[in-house]
Amino acid sequence: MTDRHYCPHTLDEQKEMLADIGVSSIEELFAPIPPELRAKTFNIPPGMSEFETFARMQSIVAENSNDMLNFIGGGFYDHVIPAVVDHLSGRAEFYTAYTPYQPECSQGTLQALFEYQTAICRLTGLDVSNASLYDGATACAEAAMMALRVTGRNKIVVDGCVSPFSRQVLRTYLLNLNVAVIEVAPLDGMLNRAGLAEVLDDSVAAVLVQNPNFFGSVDDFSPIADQTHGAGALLIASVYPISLGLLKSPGEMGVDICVGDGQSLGNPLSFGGPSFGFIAAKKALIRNIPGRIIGETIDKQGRRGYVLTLQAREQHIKRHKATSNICSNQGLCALRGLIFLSSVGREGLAELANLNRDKAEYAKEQLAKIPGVTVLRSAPTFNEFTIFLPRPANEIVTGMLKLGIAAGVPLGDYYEDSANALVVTVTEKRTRKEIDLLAKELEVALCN
Amino acid sequence: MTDRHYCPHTLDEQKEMLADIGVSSIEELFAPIPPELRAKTFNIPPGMSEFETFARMQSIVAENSNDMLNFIGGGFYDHVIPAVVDHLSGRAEFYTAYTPYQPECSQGTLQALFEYQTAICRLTGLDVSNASLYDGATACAEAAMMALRVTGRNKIVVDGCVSPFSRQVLRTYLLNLNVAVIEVAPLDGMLNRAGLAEVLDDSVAAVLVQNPNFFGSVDDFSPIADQTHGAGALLIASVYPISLGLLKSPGEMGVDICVGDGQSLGNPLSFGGPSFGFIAAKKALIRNIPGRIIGETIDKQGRRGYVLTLQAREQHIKRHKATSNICSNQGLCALRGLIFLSSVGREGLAELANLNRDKAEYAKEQLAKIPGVTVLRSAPTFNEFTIFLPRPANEIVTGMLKLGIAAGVPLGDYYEDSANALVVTVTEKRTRKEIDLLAKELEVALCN
Amino acid sequence: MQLIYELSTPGRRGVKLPASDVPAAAALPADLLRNETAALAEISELDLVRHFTNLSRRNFSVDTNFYPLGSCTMKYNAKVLENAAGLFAPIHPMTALLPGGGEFCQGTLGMLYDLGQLLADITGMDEVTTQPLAGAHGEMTGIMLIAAYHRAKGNRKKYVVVPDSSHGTNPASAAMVGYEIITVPSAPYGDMDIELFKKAMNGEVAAVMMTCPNTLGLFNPHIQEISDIAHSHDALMYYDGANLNAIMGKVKPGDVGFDVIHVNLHKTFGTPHGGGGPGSGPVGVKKALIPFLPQPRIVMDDDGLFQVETANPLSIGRTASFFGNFGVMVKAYAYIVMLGREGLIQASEQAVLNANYIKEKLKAWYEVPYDMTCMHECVFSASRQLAHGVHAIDIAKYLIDRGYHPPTVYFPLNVKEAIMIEPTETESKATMDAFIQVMIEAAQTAESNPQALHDAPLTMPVGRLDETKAAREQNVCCAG
Amino acid sequence: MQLIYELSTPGRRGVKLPASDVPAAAALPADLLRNETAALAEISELDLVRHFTNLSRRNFSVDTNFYPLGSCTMKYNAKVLENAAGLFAPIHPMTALLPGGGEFCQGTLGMLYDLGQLLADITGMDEVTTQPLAGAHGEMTGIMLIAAYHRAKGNRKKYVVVPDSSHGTNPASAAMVGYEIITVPSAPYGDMDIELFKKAMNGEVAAVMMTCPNTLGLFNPHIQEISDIAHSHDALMYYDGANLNAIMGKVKPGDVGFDVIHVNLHKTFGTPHGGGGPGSGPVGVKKALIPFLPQPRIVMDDDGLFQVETANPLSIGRTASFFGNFGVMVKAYAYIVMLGREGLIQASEQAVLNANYIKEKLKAWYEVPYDMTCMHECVFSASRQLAHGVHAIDIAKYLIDRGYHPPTVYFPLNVKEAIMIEPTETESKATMDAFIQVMIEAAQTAESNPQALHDAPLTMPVGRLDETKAAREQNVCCAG
Ligand SMILES: Cc1ncc(COP(=O)(O)O)c(C=O)c1O
Ligand SMILES: Cc1ncc(COP(=O)(O)O)c(C=O)c1O
Repeated sequence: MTDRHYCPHTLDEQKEMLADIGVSSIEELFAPIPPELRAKTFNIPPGMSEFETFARMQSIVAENSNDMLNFIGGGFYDHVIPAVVDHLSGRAEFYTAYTPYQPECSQGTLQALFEYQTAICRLTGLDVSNASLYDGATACAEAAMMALRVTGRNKIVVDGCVSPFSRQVLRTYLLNLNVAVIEVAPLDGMLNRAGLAEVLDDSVAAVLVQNPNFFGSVDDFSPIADQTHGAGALLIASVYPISLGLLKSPGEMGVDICVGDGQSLGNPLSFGGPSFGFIAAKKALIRNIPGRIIGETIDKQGRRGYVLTLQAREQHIKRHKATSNICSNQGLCALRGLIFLSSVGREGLAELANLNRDKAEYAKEQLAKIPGVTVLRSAPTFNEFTIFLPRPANEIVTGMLKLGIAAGVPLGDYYEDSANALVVTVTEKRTRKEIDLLAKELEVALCN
Repeated sequence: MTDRHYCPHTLDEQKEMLADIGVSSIEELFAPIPPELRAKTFNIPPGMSEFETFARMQSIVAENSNDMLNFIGGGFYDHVIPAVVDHLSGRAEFYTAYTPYQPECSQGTLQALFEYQTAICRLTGLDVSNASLYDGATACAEAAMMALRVTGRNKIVVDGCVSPFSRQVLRTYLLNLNVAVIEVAPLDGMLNRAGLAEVLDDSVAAVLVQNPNFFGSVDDFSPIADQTHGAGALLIASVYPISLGLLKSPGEMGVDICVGDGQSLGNPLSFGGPSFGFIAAKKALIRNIPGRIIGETIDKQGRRGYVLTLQAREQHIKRHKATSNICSNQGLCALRGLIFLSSVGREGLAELANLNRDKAEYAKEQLAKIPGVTVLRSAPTFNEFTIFLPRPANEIVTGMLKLGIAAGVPLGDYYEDSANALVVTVTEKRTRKEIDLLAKELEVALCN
Repeated sequence: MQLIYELSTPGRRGVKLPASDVPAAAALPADLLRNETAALAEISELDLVRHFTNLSRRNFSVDTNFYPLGSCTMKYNAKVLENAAGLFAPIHPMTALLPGGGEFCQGTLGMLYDLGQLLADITGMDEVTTQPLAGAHGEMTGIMLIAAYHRAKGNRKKYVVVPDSSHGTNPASAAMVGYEIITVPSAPYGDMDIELFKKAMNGEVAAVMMTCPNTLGLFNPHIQEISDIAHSHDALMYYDGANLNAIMGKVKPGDVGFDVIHVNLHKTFGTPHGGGGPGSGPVGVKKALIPFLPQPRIVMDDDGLFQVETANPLSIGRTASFFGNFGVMVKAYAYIVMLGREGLIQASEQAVLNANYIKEKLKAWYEVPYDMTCMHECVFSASRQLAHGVHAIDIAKYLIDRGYHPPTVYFPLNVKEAIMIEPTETESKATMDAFIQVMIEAAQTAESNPQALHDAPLTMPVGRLDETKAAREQNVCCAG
Repeated sequence: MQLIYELSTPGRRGVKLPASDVPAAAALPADLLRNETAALAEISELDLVRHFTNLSRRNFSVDTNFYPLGSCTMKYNAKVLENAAGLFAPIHPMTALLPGGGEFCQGTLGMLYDLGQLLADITGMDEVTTQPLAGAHGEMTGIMLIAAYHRAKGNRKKYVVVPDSSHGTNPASAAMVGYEIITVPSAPYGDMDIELFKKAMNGEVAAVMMTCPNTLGLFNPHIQEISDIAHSHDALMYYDGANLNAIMGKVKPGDVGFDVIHVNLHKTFGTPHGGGGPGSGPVGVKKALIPFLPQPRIVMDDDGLFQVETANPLSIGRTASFFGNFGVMVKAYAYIVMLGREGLIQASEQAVLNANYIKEKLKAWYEVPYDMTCMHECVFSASRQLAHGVHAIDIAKYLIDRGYHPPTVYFPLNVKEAIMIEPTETESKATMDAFIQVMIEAAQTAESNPQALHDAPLTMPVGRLDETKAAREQNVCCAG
């Protein structure tokens, strides 16, 4: 016991405490553990100082390619993050607090999350939001389970254009629940409306779509909402929140439950996490929403305040009858999302969305000029689009990685007969020069 | 006026405000400035977003060699900085406050600076400290001016082993004051005691020494204190605070005023600033100390609190009769110093000092093995020492820079007849491997 | 404080965006566009900063207050861990999933792999997946693995057994995987009644979920027997690792018969809780369950390179988008590396020391329903105070006025008026002594002036809030 | 709150140091060693973090409160600037001073050079040194340059002229350079009386130091005349740039006859003040003074490379250890680059708009000693309130209770009971309107209930403190 910077007691203090407890050693406190159960080995290496630890972490970082030029998305996007986001979410009172169980001394978190819920409602055009879920993919699954509960049905129809990762998570979640998951194969990178019509019947709890979808296509799901509602099912849409600066909102389309991943809202790529999932729904569904919800109320003096509300939905009250098992969510990431949205602001989000689309359209046209490359033009796109190469995309992508360019996500790994298709993502962070470089290097790669 | 993120008013608000003021345009508010005096040009480039700005700054950083292996000191030292220092000094309430003129709403800064003063007193073994000066060099000058005031004399004797930068600043400060600055030329990298005796008479206000000195030599100035006091002068010592984990304190030596640079205490190298200067003195000198001083007191209810005290010394009260012109100091850097010292702690500072010395001694012996290299061994050293090369140090240093090693500070630029001398600094951050690399590359360089 | 939307002014901005260097694209068809922009905040950068800075000041937190919230392990979160996590900000997770992309992510993949190895050693498991995003997510993943295991043997089974002291997530997670729950009451020794347990067991039980030490902070002396019985019915033993902070280096759940475990990195491994999350809930399993682990799974090939396995047909599939809450794992990994063997053992020892100290010092004032040596937390009952009309919640609110975050109250459910105190190992004796004194004053005030406790807190921006009104009005989104 | 030393326990540590990888050196001779270790804090990392975090919460600051402290330009400090400064943390200043070292510091040297160019353009000067470490340090440097200039002409002269409204640093800085001070009273139009000024001038005056707009926030209409008169006596004009925030892009001091200027980067250029500093006070000069600029001086050679000049014999020498408060300059540089031409002009315009708005809104309630269009700040007198026994300080303390940092009070010295309000350009109308309302309430309370103002503040951790006791007891270091 040489260091007392994390565990502060000196030997003297420890002795005093042991005496107060009435034992003579710490070991005695572990007496309840039968000796035969005690650990025989413990092979963790010896500790080190924070300085050596930080150096170790730096050396791990150095084993990655940290300046890859990203034209990849697939659910996580390389967006600007205003400096205020780190500074404010880095306030110790935010990040070293627990879930706000005691509202009087947690109004900071509670009010912020109420503001977050408001931002999500306004962004999605829906009535109610929770205080975050784990990520976009699990949010899809939670939404599906919500629809199963609400409708009492046991079938989920999924547009094949939904991110394969979300679809995989959905399948994993539903695997044990006697629920049928029916996928409608994409048509030209869009929802196959005829395919949907074929499977949509009164056993279907929900239809899950995504906008923009994994191919980058942007759609108006308003007619689908009508069709879905006609079958007594709910329409669930997974959305990319930055696109909502520009695109028709789920609320406007008649979507019942909207979900998505909040990474693009002020959360760094960070090798995939933490980000947050959001879920918003029509008011009538509020009691079926999973996770924490913050509600406004007053104290005895009439002062406004915020509390965790409708807790009877949750596991700590309802246990196995809860709307979800979720307990810890991704609160701090949601706070970052709120700060991001509040910083960029109302007009700013529209500007940002347009900037993304402008860059992507520019890239689309540059890539379209490359001999042998064609662009999937079945639908308008936002900041991702699909191109077809004259050769397998995997091969090209692997080659371009070596040049420091992540040129896109090959579709072949996720869709049959798509070996030559590549989804290219262009955010506002990509400069014209970088886009031109992508075009140039892709052309070169295709010539080899 | 398209952006309203720094200047928040919308055009509507602005109009309203102008109407309330009773003018029709902002231009009217500038009417007091005669038209003929108005700026004819203003050639600042157009602005950009914070993202573009940050990218610009990153590109400036990239134009430096950022991973130079540092064996240089010369007043600034490459020490560890516990992570808490950034986090805590980065609390907005600390760094976006002004000087604590209003004590009731500034107790955070005030108490912290009181704790800082205490740390400096305990470290230096002196009675009183102010709340920081600009840097170590200006602190030397301020201490000298303090001695001039206290003694009413007009001569300052300076050990030539004091940092040339401090001596230059001292000369600059005193240039206009009818004060003689007498330098005692070093003897074997130490204070020439005979030389001092020669010039020390009753016209001398103070003797300024440094420990460890610019050559790296460590001395016990206790006899010099007696000698100086015998002549009715004050002894001023400039010290390297990390060394005080180990070395005899100025207080123990009988020093009257102790100064130094606080960079090594939790402030990054940052191309030379900001750091802070500290000054501590015997109690009797308190009314002559320059700059802010924090004092403890109570409120009407007897609650303990802290205030700026003895303000009658300062420029805002005494104007040209003040003890100094200093107004803004380096408070946040001093706070970093306090956090550093409190984190490393009592035993930790001793350990850190020993670690520095161990590394430097190891390096000394490795370099001593290089054919043609000799070590200045006239005195013990702390974490810097002087070696003599068989060739001009400038040439060798220039060559080694190209290998990414800053091998030391050549003395030739600062002392005559010292072209081959090199001061090598080794802090706790230098690993044995790095030290071995220095030795290896120096040997190679000397073979060429 | 005003809501951020109440501070908004049309046309104002919090940040300037980068200028465009490309031509504007042709407009999208109108039916794809939203009718009007989303009414997000419109506020200057200063007002934004001031708003959130001042909001933050309305929280208690570990960095400002003692926070002995039982079951939550609110230990100090070392600042260097935050810095370390920041280093990884720019790395895109898809890179590792591109063909040939793994080569460019050897650092991150390797760290995840190493973290898995370290956690496997700490828990006594054979392999760990770092994908689950929190404790409850880990539970669900673990139960899915158990279901897959049983299914592979021809019968996924029907029931999951939990003690009545279990955390709500345990039955909820099992239910999410389609299991029915059998709840076994606690015995007078404070843990699941072994006789009732035996009766509850049958061949259709897929798993038994235990927290050990349990939510009363007690180590179950029958744990080996329980797992033997479970295994005799081919039920697997699930370990809720929320309380792992008590036993690092002391017992390995894997040695005691547990087959599956989740750990809460945000409890035991020093990562901050973020006011709700993000957490991270890696799941460790015994060899027999490895084939079912989620995808993508990180494996080391014969050349020592880390590869991403994505197409194992036995796997339960994906449980999350990518590799889990990576940034949280960076912190946990750095925490383990920094503390090392001795540091982790010391953490558990001191956590247990502190909990017992508080228990001893307060037991003259508060009922201890199960008075024995506890592990890292101790559970009181406010039953004596109830005689004066004072509830656990009143004591909690009094503590707020005195600058302490309250302990967990009303959990575990099998203790009436429960007050569950988990000091953690990072608190100093002085802090605990001051807290003990205030707890004693609370007990004294309960006798002398119960109304004072009912009135608390008085020093916060708001007093006790009307939760019924909140639930009734369902005002969960700022109007307008 | 306790002092950190009161939280200490012998043997405790806040951080673990790196392990040694070299042999221990032989001990130093005993006479070189200290007798006992310095009694620094001995406290755990958590207790340290909690201590300073809670200390910070006892401050008002720009990020938490409106902070209209006149003469201090407490504008919002953009967070991106903090991030930018952090990028330069590892660069050692000595590198640039090593033979051949400049090559490895082209980024930092170039940035300092560019910053100088930008500031020269803003101020209308020919060259700028970035070495001075704060405003007062800049003043002293500037006066030293003036002394050197006169000395080179054979007579360093004897006097420096300042108006009575000048900031205390002006006479103090001139005195540090050995000058005697001539103070010229203000005229009824709120600035230095031009007739008295003429009388004060003579051939022994080395410099006239002006703040313009002055500390009353007024632009001196006679400024050109004053500089003409000064120059006619071969006195140089010194511009105290503390109030530059009023006039960026509007007037260039260099165009109006000023020869030397310092600017406060921590006021005008958006760098935070740090609760006392660090600031940065670059000094701009006209061509005739360039030879005297401090060393090291950064120059651009014919190849566009930046070089460090260290051996110019005419130079006044060094005024600081290295290149000034570099980290502060990074922020100021980024600030200028970010705001750009239009942004800087807008900053000045809006700063002036805000000050006039507050002046107009409050002048019915508070005496305005010089009621004319002000620039970036406005000065009231509490003289009307004094009739009720209420002083400026009482109003200040009342504002604290209402959540506002008080304006500067009792400065400038030529206004009785001065209340000097500088809102800055970054505050929103809503914030100012709320502040105005509270100022009006203060004025009303001064009439209705003066005692309430004397009693303020009541909401802070401490009330008004006994300053006499502090000065008498001189308890400036924690005993023991
Ligand atoms: C005993 C126990 N199990 C499970 C959980 C759930 O963990 P999480 O919040 O990470 O989902 C908790 C969290 O409080 C807990 O205390
Ligand atoms: C008018 C004026 N001049 C000079 C100064 C001194 O500047 P600094 O504090 O940076 O030394 C100030 C600072 O308050 C000031 O307001």
